[in-house]
Amino acid sequence: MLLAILVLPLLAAGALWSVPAVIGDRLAAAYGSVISGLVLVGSVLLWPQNGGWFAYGPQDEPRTEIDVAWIPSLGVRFHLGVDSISVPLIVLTALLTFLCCLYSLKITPRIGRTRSLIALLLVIETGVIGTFSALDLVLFFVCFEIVLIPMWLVIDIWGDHHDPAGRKRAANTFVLMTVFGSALMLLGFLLVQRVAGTLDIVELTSSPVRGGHGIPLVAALLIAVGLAVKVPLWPLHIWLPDAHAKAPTVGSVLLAGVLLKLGTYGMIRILVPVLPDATATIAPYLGAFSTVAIVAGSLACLAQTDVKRLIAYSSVGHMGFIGLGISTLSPAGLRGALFANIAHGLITGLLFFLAGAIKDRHDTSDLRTIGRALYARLPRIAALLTFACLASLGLPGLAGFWGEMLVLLGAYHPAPWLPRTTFLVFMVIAGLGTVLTAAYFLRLVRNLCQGDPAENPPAAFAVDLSRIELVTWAPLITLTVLLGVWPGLLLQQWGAL
Amino acid sequence: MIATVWRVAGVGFSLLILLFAALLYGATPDQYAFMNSQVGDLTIGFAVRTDDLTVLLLAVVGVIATCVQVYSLGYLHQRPASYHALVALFTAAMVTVVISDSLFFLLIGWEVMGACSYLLIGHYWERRDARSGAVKAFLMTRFADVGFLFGIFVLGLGAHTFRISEIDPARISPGVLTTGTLLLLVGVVGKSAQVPLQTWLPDAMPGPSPVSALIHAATMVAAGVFLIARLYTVFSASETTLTVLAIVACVTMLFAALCASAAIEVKRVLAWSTVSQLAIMFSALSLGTADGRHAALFHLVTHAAFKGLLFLCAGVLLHQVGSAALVVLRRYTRRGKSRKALQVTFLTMTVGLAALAGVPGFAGFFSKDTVIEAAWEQAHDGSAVGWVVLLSVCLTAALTAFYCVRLWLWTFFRTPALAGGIGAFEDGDAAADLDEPDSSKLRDAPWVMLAPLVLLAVAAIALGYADGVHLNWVIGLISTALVLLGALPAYSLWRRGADPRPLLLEREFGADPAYHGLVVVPVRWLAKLTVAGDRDVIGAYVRAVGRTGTLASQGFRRMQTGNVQTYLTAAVIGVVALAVLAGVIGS
Amino acid sequence: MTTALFSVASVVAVVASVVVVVSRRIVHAALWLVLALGAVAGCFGALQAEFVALVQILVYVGAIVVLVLFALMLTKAPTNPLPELTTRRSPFAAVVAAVLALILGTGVVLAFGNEKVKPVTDGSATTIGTQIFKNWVLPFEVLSVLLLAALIGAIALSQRSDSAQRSDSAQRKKED
Amino acid sequence: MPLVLPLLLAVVLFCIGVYGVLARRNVITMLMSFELMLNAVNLNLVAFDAWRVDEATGQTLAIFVITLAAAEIGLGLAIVLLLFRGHGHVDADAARDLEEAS
Amino acid sequence: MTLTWTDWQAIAVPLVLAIGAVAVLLVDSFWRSASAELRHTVVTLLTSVVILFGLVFVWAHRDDFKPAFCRPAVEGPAQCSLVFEPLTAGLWAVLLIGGLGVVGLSAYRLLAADVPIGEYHFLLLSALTGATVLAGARDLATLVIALEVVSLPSFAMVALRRDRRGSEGAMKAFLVSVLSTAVMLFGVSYLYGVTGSLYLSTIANRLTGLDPDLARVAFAAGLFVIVGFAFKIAAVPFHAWLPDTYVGAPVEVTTFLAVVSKSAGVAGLLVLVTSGIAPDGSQLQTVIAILAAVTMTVGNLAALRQVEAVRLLAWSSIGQVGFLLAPLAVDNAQAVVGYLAAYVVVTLGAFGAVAVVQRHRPAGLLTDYRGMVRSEPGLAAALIFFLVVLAGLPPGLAGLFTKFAAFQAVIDGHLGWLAIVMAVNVMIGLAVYLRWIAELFRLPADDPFSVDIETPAVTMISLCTAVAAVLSVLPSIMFALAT
Repeated sequence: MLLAILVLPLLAAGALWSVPAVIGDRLAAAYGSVISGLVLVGSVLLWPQNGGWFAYGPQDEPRTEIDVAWIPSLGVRFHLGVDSISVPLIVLTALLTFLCCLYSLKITPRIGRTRSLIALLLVIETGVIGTFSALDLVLFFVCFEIVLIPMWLVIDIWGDHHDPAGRKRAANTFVLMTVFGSALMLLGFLLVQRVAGTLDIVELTSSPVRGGHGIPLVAALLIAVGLAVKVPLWPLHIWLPDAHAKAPTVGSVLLAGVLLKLGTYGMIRILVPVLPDATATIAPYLGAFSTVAIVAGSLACLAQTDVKRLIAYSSVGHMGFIGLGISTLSPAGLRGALFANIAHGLITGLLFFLAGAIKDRHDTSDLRTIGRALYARLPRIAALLTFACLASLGLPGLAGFWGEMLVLLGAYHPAPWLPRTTFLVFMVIAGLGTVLTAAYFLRLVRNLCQGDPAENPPAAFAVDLSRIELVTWAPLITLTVLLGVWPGLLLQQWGAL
Repeated sequence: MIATVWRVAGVGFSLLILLFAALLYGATPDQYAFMNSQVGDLTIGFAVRTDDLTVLLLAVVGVIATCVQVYSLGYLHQRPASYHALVALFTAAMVTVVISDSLFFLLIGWEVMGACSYLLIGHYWERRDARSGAVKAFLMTRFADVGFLFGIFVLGLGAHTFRISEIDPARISPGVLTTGTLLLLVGVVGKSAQVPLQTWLPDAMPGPSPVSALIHAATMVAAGVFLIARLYTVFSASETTLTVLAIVACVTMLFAALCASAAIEVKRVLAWSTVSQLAIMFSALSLGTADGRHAALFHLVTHAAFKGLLFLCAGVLLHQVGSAALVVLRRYTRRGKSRKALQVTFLTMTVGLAALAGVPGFAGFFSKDTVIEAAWEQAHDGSAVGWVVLLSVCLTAALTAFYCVRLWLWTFFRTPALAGGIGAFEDGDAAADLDEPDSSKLRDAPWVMLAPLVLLAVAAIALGYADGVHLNWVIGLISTALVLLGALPAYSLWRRGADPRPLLLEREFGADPAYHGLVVVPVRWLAKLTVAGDRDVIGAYVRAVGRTGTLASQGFRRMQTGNVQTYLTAAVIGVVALAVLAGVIGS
Repeated sequence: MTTALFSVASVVAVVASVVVVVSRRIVHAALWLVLALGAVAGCFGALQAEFVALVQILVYVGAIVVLVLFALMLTKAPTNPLPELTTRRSPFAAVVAAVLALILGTGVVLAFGNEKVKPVTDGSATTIGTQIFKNWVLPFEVLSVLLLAALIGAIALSQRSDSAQRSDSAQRKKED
Repeated sequence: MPLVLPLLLAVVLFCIGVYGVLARRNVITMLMSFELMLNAVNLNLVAFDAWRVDEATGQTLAIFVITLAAAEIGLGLAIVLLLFRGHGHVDADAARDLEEAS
Repeated sequence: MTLTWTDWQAIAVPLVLAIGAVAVLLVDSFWRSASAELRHTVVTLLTSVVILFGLVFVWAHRDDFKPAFCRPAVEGPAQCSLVFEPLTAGLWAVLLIGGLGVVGLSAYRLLAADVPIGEYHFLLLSALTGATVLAGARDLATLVIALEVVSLPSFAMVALRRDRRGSEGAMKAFLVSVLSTAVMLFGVSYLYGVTGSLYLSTIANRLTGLDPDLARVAFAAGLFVIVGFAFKIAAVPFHAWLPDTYVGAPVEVTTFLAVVSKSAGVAGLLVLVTSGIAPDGSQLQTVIAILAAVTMTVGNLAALRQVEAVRLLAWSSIGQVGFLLAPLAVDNAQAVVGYLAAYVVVTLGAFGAVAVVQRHRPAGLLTDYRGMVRSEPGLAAALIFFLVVLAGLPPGLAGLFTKFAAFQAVIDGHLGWLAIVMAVNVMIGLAVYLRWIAELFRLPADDPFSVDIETPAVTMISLCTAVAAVLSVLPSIMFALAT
């Protein structure tokens, strides 16, 4: 099943490219929807039958689907498998891709060429699912990189049509920074291999590389920096606002909803279990940078004038929470990070959909140009935006809360070998960060949705929520509420983390 | 259509709450946990419970919510669907807080209330003051809730459970207990708008009046009192927390009462009075005795009735007159016009103000006396807290009487000293009073609005006797004297047409500008700094790398002169350099 | 005796080579090259490598220098002195060469300063022929490929291509 | 005879050759300088051979080098003639058609 | 010494190549009656057959170990001039595949019209002969002469169009090459002086345990020899001739230089290093590492702003050489050969695509490729694939894994700083290729490139794509070449 959902989109993308361009954009989107829908079904079938199966230790094996030698001379294996950490993320990926394809049925970037866009989305899906299911460090690296070129194309071709130079720069910065980071990560992997003699994650997890200094520390640092670029952690986040702001709607959704998770997933999957001692050494610094990210991201949001950039910066803050959760190395913190991963994917995906919808209607994402009083002009979209903002600022009862809460709980009670006082300081600062988060989202709502309708004439052709938008966004809204009121849905999966 | 559905649903939901309260009345206390999940060695999940406190609060919430929903049918014509839905959600959130037995479940209700209050205060989002008031309300309570969340962590981890019924103060180390309760107290202070987080509540007044009634009478602000009552065993186990609570409460009640005395808008007066009255409840709770808790809850219930009533009355004024500012209302007082036109409103508001002021016979009188009595007993036992509470409650009682009478007189009665009356609220515009407003269309509100008023007015009287009258006559006399002490100056000032408002009070002790200068401005600066830093520091590095690459590229291109002998020279130099370099690196 | 002979030859060789690289007349340089190569052949002789010396004279002086002279004529090199026969970088080049010489010379003196050579006669054609055909067959064979390839390459380059001829004639016509 | 004598001569010849290659503009004179360098190599080989007193390996290689030089100069002159045909001169310094456009 | 059967077997491939070269020349010269097309076809076929024979031979004997031209040594193992072993087989396979690819690219209608066909193929086969001998050579004399056999015909080929640009390019390459030969020979002479032998194995034996003064000379000698090779493979700072020559030569010859000539140089250097001329931890390894670092950085940086396709490929091939040198510095033959294999295949493909475009748009600017994804999707897809392999990013897994192997080798060789430099260069390299890829996707201002592509080009490019794709899916093939 796993292999099927990996290969299916890839083959489908190939097929889509090989057919001549005569097939219409609608048909291509429908085709993409069907394929990604199948993948979604498949990924849901991966969902564990009974909870609490997870291999962070030697006691349980992850559900391995495939394990064959790939390049024996380099010690690389083609080893795929899933466990409760990866399955929710895979489902999230499949869901968001499906929704993006569905969205493309009606709403596509102005540049056109939807056929290629759909194909690229499918390739991205393969890469991301591959990363989430890779159990070999090199395979992880490979899948990690698969995503880059398609995403680069998506930003470079379908990006903001007002600013060709800007979107090119954004795409290049994105891809180059990530590649540099992942090259460093690869170095870290190789150091791990030199010490441990294997690249297999399962083996490495059951017999981790001990020692918090010397080569393990260097390896951990390299891996952490590589993943931090992807996360992205302050101060390596500089690629993110541009990339998100310039990307087309579906690109932003996937970028924020899925791609950012690769970094945090890598930390949880590789850094923490494989290099436990070295990770403990760097954890306070990771936590510090994450905390700075939370505050800096929120502060930057407060001064943004572009709605997509604002949401992008908000991702910096949210990913900071996830980083902080990981750095606590505690059960609560790690679970919080995992939960926040999913929640952020749903909520920020929704936010970018909404921002895209607003941008499409006004042909700009600049707050001042869009004007205010969206409540009057686009009441439904504005209401959904408010909802998404509330969810994103971590309102209890919605999905965003539990991740942040568990992260803070983890910071209150970090792993015993970490300096507790430091993490208490992080917790307090992060807590204040949540207030700042609320502040900028309220500012967004205030500047965008509220205001005197008389002074803000409605844009021409501005139609409120269309049917396709409702259909694509409904699952995200539903899941946001569902996970908000029933966090156990996910938390129960991570039995013995 | 949708609006109608939500209207019906709103009213129905409130009635449902009442029904539940009725059903649960007298039932044995019970708890039920659900949807739990294990996180490490902690259990995170939900739980509900029923006990007397739940039933009491459910009843209060149910009644007030029903009144508000019904009242809103007549009051609100703008965007009713979202309004009714949000009020229902608001109520539901309060119900969640009330029935919850899990700290996290409670937190959900607690913060959803914050969000709903934000949305409802910003209901008239066209208005600037509504927008900023809403944001302010949310952010201040959010800030406090961070403390609340940390308090949950401290207490929960200290007690190894997040179930309220399982938290046993005896098993928590004192330090943790104090820290936890103090942090929880931060949340309570924020939610109930106590000093120093008081400024959001008066600014929340641009919201629709029924919402104000809901917030002030039954939901949001009362949640703080409820929470301490719910966790009373825990709070009373920590001496420090109680002392802090007492200090906060005493400062707040005086502070707010003073502010109320200088406010020139009906709703703002009422808002400050709420703060003050809540502080009285907190002061009762801070005594740490069962009597104190009882007194606080009693006051909570009566306060719910008369404060809900007062806000709904203010709503009528707003609805029928168009404004609740004293200067506007003044114009309708000629020949008792407003009294006659708004007869029911006048009467019920009189009842409400009397109850608030603690006029003997009205509910507020009894409940306040219970508080004083509890404080007295405590003070009698030699507790300093008791004395402080006693004194400040007494002082507050007098102040309350003062601003109630002031409000009543200035709203409904024409001052004998006419010119001074004008000058009291509107400087120098003598013609304003002569400009007779068109009061011919002024008539009382429709029955859907009046019925809740009457109901609540009855309650504002009757609830005083619901607890069984066991009045300490001494205290009763003293408090009556205090009421008089407060009422007489107000009357005398009114007679003279003077309304002295010290600048300090009118500016509400300058808390708002101070917060603005201390928090908002620096944060804005920091935000600008961050963006500039991103652009000019971090971004500059990235750009510099790119630029360096380009420059280097151009440089290498420049070196490619096409002259083969340059190449050869470079190569030979390279040989020499390599020899030297390898020697250096190798050794 | 051999030392003296060698010294004389080497002095001649150095002087002649210096003239080769500084002379302003290209043809003179070529002729000085003959002298330098001859002197080196003398050095070989002094080192008892007679076969190498002979081959040196035959191949270099007899063939290569003649080739060079032909090339000079074909490229219409003037026989009068030219002011710009060296580049402007020549002082720099001299410094580079001097530094290189210094480094290498020091290294050589340090390494082989105390060694003596006692030349014995093993440089006869027989010895070398035996060597080549006994031990160095492969390089010898490859060398033959090299010579052939160089030859064919030189011929191929010297031929005029059809299109070049055509364009040349066209150009000439235009000039007329 | 001290070994350094031929070795130093070789060094000097080699460096004179290097100077010639770097400083002379005419390609043919550059080729002449190359010949000087190769002669330096041969001197080294023969000297080391004499010092080592082995089976004339060095001299054999010297013969090879001479042949190699012949092959090189042959092809080189062909290229020079071609250059002359195209450019009208044999100035290494001035053949700069292929420089990178800036 | 007499030639044994083993000797013949070991040199069978070079021998056949040499004979084939002569045969090709004869056929072309003495069959003047046939039309040019026919002669071209026959010559191409003949050349291909010869090379294919070599490939088959290598495949059949891939696991053999055949020392040839040996003589017993005074100490240590026998001294041999040429050894056929798995490493040799791997290198030969790479070289022959490269040669075959160039032949395919030069097939009828692609080669510039004024290049003499017979001589061209003769020179090509001669150079291949030299390259194969070079990869198997185990003594310095053979090594140096074989290297010349690779170089001189290549320069002749550069000038074979006999025009202004070609001659200038050839002149530059030639001058640099001659200087490098002189330098290398100077080094060889010292190596001989210090160790008294020309056989690599003996030299490696005697190099250990020299006294410091001699060791210094030996270091200089080794440095000179390595520098000689560095000239040939255009490692910075000995690279400057390369862009000019690449641009001056016909595209097919440029391909030959980039594929065969360069691989031969790398093979020679690899032979030197694996034979122990630069023992572990010696300063010579540091020299190679420095060369690698400088080469990849300068190559990639300079490629960053190029506007011509060939020049970009030229600079990027310098960058790739840096990556090749990195595992070479730590004596990891497997990584080098694997890298070389992937490099050869995709370079062939990329130059093939460039040849097609250049034929119709002689300027060869990157902007000429604008909009090709739309107008020539097949060619564009192939080109993108090649570039991505060169950049080392998925889907070009062949490039990714060879880079990975290089990283692994460097890390295992404890050269952390070099690994970091390589990581930086992966980024710069990607920036280089992305510029080109972006052009392919950009919507054209005027008419986009669209032609009927010549059949041999289609065949060649499809073959390269197929091979690169196979190598991407099963990268172990590449790494099996040298084990």
